[in-house]
Amino acid sequence: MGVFPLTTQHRPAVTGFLAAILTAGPVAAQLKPDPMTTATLPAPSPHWVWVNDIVFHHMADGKAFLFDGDTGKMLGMLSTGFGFTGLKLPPDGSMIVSPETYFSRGTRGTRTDVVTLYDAKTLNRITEIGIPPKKASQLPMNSANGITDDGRFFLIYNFTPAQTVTVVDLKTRKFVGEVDIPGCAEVYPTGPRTFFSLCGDGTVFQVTLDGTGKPAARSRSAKFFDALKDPVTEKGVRDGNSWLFATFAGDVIPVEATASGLKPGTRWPLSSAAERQQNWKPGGMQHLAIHGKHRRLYSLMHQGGVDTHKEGGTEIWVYDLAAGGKKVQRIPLVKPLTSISVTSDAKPLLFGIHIGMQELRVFDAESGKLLRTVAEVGFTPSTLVTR
Amino acid sequence: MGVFPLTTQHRPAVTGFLAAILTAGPVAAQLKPDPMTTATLPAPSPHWVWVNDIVFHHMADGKAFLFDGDTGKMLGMLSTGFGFTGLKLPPDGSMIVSPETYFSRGTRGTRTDVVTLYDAKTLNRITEIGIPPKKASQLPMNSANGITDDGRFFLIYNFTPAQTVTVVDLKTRKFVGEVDIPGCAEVYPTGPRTFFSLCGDGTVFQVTLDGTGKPAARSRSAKFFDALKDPVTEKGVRDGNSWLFATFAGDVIPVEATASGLKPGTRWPLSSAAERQQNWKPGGMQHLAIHGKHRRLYSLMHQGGVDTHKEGGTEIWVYDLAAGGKKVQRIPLVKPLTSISVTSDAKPLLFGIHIGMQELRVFDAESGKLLRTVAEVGFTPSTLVTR
Amino acid sequence: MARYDDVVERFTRRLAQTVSRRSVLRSLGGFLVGAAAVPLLPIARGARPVGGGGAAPDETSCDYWRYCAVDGFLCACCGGSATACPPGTESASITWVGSCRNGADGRNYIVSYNDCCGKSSCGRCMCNRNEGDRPLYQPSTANDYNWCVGSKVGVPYHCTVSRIVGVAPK
Amino acid sequence: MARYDDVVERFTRRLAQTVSRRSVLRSLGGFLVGAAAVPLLPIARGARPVGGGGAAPDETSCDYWRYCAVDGFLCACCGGSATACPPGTESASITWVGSCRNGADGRNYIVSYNDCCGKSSCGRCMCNRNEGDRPLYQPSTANDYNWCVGSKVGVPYHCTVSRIVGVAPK
Repeated sequence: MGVFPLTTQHRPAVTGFLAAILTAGPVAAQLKPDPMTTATLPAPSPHWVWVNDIVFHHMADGKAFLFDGDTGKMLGMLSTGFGFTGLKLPPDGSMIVSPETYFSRGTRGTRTDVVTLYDAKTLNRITEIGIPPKKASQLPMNSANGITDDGRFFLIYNFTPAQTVTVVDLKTRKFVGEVDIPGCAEVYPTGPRTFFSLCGDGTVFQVTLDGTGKPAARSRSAKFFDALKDPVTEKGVRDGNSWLFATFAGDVIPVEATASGLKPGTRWPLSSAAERQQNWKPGGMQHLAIHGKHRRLYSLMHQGGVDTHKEGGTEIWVYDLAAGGKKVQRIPLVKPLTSISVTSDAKPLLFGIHIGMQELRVFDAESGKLLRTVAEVGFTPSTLVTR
Repeated sequence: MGVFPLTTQHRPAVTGFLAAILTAGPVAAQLKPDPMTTATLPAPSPHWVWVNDIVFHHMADGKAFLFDGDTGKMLGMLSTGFGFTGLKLPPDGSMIVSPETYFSRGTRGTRTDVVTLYDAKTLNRITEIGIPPKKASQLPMNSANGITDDGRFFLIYNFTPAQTVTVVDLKTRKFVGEVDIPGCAEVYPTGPRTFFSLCGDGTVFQVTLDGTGKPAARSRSAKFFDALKDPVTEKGVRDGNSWLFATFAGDVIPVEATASGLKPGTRWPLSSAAERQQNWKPGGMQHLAIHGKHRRLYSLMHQGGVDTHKEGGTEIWVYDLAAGGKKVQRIPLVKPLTSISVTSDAKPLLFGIHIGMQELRVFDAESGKLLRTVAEVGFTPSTLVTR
Repeated sequence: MARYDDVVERFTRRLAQTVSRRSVLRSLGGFLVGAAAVPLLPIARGARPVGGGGAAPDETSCDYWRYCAVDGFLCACCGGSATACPPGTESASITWVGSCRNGADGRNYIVSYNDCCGKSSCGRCMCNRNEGDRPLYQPSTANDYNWCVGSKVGVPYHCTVSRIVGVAPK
Repeated sequence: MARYDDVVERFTRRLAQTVSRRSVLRSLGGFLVGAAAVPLLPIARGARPVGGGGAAPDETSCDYWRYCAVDGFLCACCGGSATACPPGTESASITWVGSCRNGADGRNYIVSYNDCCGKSSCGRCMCNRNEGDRPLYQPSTANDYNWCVGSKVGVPYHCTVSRIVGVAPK
């Protein structure tokens, strides 16, 4: 017993180790040592998809996964903080914009909200921009934030429960300010410097930003839906100057941004009277997808009663927007999906996820054929982001 | 189009709402409104168990769950930060001690290590004690930290990779200092002010603390195991003044703390020569459990080759320590377990978990009968803490 | 009636603590637009069976009648009950509301869904029923918000309780 | 031989950055006690098949020979490869080592398992093989440590690569 001098203690072992090495002797045609390297992303493909995951059971650990739809390979991941509602890809493709919330003690302590910018090639953090800790904590939806068409301003919906929008200048990388959108929610960009929000009174409320990101003009559309009788979901899709929204019952309502303001368009049905008899309805977290050039709208459909607007789709119905919304295809699904997205290239892929299944399904968007199912994708795969 | 004055905007709706209320009219024998309340824990039961969960896929979101073994009911939960290695229950039962690590941005940024004290009745955070950000990030083991028998000092194993032990004074609620345990790992309390660590040279290194928590004496045992040929696992169990360790091959080696220092005792086998022929070995994350008064040792056993020391047990073998380690029972398991723990009362329960299954299994520790299986228990249930 | 004033009053008080007076009016407006919808719901689905009811309801079952618009983990599975937050958590003081039919007395009750906050997700008894749930532009009936925003400890969400606050107007 | 000095040299350099000189000697001691064990391992299990090998090994399979002592998520499933960290992650510069038999050339190689760090867990291709794994008191062969402790970005663990650093002495 007693205290041992420690360096002495281990000297025999050290000698033993070096001795062992020296006895290794010369060897031929053996595998070379591997250098220590870190991968960077290959050239971007239109068939890449980001899967946003709020990780509902572990909300402090939000993640976004990047997959290549052609190979099913995971390309990378971002850690995106508490109650992650989804990232955005600016038009120039140079970076990834992620609104993030953190607490000094994981799930308690001081809250800090930031917009983190990541390099689109290395996935390294470029910088973070501090914003007021007001970001709406909501289930992930792509409308929780947005980027103006000119790529200049990042917009984040706030709910404290006061309803405002945080404006961040992506060029100067500074917080600009907040815009009030009273009685309205979410963010839907409509032009270089304009966006609107959906309001409880059945209207949309549009805000025009000036060159510094301050509100220059506000306008409100006529009432175009009944928030009590047949509300539109927040899960609209962008179609050029228009946004297409679906109602609980299954009507599509376009809202067009024109020079003279927002013009709600003519409703058209996703389902026939007969199909409504059979209770076919749209539903999910991201239940609409679109291919603008091909004039195709995709809708997750299920059979269910009133207020099943969040139920996953058992089929994807495809509509020809050039033919006034004529249904052209029904894609039956082996397992339901809660979110879908379609790439915008000439040979588009359709991606699908279900928040309760850790997998990504990849379809040929034209034939509807299931090309592959990728396993081990996140924990509660929430929403999809494609270019 | 144009800007609407907002308070006006919603006034009709407000009226509508209040009107609706007023039309409700008088009602009889209806359910009363429920007050807003927060539960506190009932009187502690010896059959309570804490399940530590490192949440391996979301390590920033460590959790500890409290269950009542008699009812299978979840009683409460703690959020315990990044790479959680397990909480401790001081002898007086007044509080819960949790070593926690946090990052300013979830999984990046500035690291902060604290010891958080929680009220054992309300599960509210009492306070936190700042410590150096050196806590070993390792798979959860109960030996990752410990409390001296007098309940005064909390000890945390550090690996930076320098090997030290952080000492925290639970009375003054202050960080005291660090003790070097070169070439050694983990923390095994042996008395009011003493603990030892397991060393790579086959010894244990004991440290005696003074009244302020500073090291007063150090000593090292004789070599009692061969770290290369047949190492002991770190997953020992306390038996009064002794700790019992199991070797990879399946021998038990007691280490007794005596007035004259640490005395390694006589080895005895968990498995017979015939059983070793059949490859029976101990294994798991917490593969030993003990009931001191009943002189029973429980060991998770499986059939496997060399280096299967982390494989879950397909059976629990029970030994009579009063009869020199005579095997008295084999408890076959329907599904394997990686961690077990036994309560110390007269009618003990044996708890079992598997890091890959989100369930807690409760057995009668005497008959080995499976009493109940509790579902939805954490994500990667890691280790168990019973009184 | 007092009950209802309480609800409104609590909204107001809580809001007053968190946002500017201008926002209070505005948000209250926002809430009440939503809340105005509540009395209509029973008509829409009063006929539908909503399970549960009876002498000893199973508070850990998603079918329990008062859970008709819940979306989250049931506190009854997390160390709390249908109406009590688990130890060490803080109840949100603003909520979304539902209108649920109690099979036992045939009445429709206004149920306040208070999120319990300050710890990570409980992770047990996930229950998502959307009777009367409306989109985010109707906050007071939107269960897609994390209502822990209305707690002193902020948005870390643990589980949800379902408190009766009154009877739904006929 | 240079390879081995590199390993030792890298240990030393890294340690010098993180801990006091006294600790360096001490910890190095700690490491080398463990490391000394490595050459013995092939004898212990050289005979056992360790899978993989051949012309085009499947880097995403836990059976790949060089993964014989890995414990974690395979970077080949996370945007990296068997030897490259995924984009945006930082490799730990101290590691645990294994000695794995390459079925293709019948040699045993010393493999360095570098954790890739700075993001949350990848969560894919969990692989736990413990050939030669030793308890925490033998750090250089202990895969139960989170070796991101040896990265500039600290312990947030994402996945693990398996780099050949040399041939195991006969």
